[in-house]
Amino acid sequence: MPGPGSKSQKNGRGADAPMEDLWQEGGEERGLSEESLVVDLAGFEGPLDLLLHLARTQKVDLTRISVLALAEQYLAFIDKARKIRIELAADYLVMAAWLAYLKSRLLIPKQAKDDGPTGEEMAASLAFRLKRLEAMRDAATRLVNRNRLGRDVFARGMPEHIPTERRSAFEASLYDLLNAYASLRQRHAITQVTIEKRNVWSLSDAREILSLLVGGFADDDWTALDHFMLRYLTDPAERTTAIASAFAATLELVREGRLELRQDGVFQPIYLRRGPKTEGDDEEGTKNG
Amino acid sequence: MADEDVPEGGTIVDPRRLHEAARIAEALVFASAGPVSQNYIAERLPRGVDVLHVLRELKGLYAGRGVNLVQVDDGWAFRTAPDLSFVIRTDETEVRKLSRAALEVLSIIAYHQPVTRAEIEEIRGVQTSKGTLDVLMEAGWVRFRGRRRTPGRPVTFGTTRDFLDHFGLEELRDLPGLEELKGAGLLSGRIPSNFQVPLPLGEDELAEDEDPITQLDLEELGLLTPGGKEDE
Amino acid sequence: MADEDVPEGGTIVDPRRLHEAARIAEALVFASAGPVSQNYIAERLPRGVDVLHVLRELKGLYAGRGVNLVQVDDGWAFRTAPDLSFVIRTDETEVRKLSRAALEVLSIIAYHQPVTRAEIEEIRGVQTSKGTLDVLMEAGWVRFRGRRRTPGRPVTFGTTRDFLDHFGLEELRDLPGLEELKGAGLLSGRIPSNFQVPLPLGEDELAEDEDPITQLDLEELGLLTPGGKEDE
Repeated sequence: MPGPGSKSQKNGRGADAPMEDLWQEGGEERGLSEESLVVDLAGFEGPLDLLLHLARTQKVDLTRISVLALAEQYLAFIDKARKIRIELAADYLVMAAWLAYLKSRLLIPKQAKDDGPTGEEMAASLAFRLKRLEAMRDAATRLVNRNRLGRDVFARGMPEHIPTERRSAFEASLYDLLNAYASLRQRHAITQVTIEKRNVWSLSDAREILSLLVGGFADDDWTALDHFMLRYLTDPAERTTAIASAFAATLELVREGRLELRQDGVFQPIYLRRGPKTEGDDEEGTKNG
Repeated sequence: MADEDVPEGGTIVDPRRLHEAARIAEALVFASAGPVSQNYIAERLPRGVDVLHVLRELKGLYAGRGVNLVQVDDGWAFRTAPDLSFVIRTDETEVRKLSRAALEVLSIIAYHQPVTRAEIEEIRGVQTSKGTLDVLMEAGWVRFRGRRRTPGRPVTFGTTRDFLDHFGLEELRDLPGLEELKGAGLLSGRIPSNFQVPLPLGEDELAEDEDPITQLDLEELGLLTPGGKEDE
Repeated sequence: MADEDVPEGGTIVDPRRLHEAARIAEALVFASAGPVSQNYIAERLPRGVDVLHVLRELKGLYAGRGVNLVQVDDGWAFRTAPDLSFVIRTDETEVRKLSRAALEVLSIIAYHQPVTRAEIEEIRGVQTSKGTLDVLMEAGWVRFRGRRRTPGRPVTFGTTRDFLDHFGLEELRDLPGLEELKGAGLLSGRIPSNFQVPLPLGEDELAEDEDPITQLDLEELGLLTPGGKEDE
């Protein structure tokens, strides 16, 4: 029931209320101002939306826009965006390519035996699409500004009875049904996902392997970490994980005095050699498998 | 007019203003989820209009109609005329919403038919209570289709013509497939690549490993409800 | 019920009986929050009463009042008069807010139905984000309608009676501007022949080929968005 203290007198929305007020992201800034061509695609919903916006700046009926001029504006916009390295979604680039082609068709006289559509036909189809999109937007505005149930007109607040002609005593919509099915299957699909087993070198694997190898080193013989990893690793997919784990393992072995490390500069190869404490004292840790 | 009680500032008697006040009172009472207090209405009427006068006029206006304006407790409400209760209170049972579990089972039957109960449970990952299938059978949306030619010869379930009618489908093939469920946002993109939505087998076709169900089967299985309630 | 003196197909004109029929219709519609279908009402009126006649009379009777009788598709409902919204609306009344994209998709579906997802995307020039259709279906305004009888049998979308009810439309023909849009060829998917773009260069050569550009051409031209490409 309408609660006391309603202060609704003022916000009666007329049929001419701007659509923006009624949108969720109402009043959102469009990415482009007419004067300064500020490049920002954030506010646009795809290339057609951008084109429509550009076409509106020509301020004429869409059936009479200069498609050539429009194509040029769009291409200029895209160029500018690329210059300042804005990442453009693929469909913006596809549209640019198409418009560049259209431009050439409009500028070059039609060849005698050319089967493809003429530039004029292509231009007409583009103008048509823009006009249609604009028409749908206008329709949406008119729709949303109608007297809406629950906002402008109200239903019986205290219904006494729900009439039904359905013979069945149960109610469910197709949406309910599909939603139930999709979420059920989804739930189970996700619980049943088996993550593909990745070949990962654990730290203890790496340590074990390194310890074995270190035993084989000649005294004072520096060996590049990369180099001896290569001997082991045939699968390139394994290399990253192996190197990462092996490096971590070397640090551990260095701390224990079993290994020495050397690197001549940043990004230079890392060399290993046997540390002072290697001989014989295998008693803890290194081999427990 | 004679027994009008006059509030401070005098009473409005202009018929147009009174009509407007009556419209407001009428709409307020109609849209409210409970009886509306006289004060609440009074606050919303044009200044100087006597609320009681307006409500009494309205009450008189609706007196002979199918809907009456009545005073309940401290407030005003519309009620259908008592003598018409026979039209309103019909024999219909109240329409109930299908439970989540029932919806799930129904959708599995729709998509995976012919399907056995064990298969339904496997897909859902939980046991299906007997009641759930009963509800769907009672609704007339699910039926026994046949029996699977596997050990135990389990009964298979399928949907009915009423099911298609209720959900506005012409045929089972009209159920949206994987791509369409995704496209409509019902399935998210985060599903494994081997995920499939089956194409249901038409109502009258029997699967290769399916035998038609017979009256005998039903009796043997004890699936006939007491009183021979089966429709076909 | 006992109107045996009424000839087959004849209608009752006795004012008392008509008044009784009106009361019943009134009570039936009044009692419900949602639209009540005309058939439902007809079945409950005395035999021989023309339901449409009764409802139209009622509609006229309520036209100037605070509560109006409105038609929604094949149903009838009482709704408060739109000009009184300011009195009834409270702080709690909140209608579902739609995103710009959702609203655009909704109007495309309303004006172009039955329409496939690929067609919606073709009109908007962008892929429909997941969840847009989902939101519209959840609101109960959009539904799966069926499948297009073309290769791939894509699912089509349409609007519901709730959509009409929510936006105060009696029927789809009442969609604002529908006739003009049709007349301008903007709803056909084909480019109307009068849609000529004057050439900036003043080219005189007229195209000999007068065929309108077809959907197929648009696809070849890459004018169709990638939406439809995945349809296996």
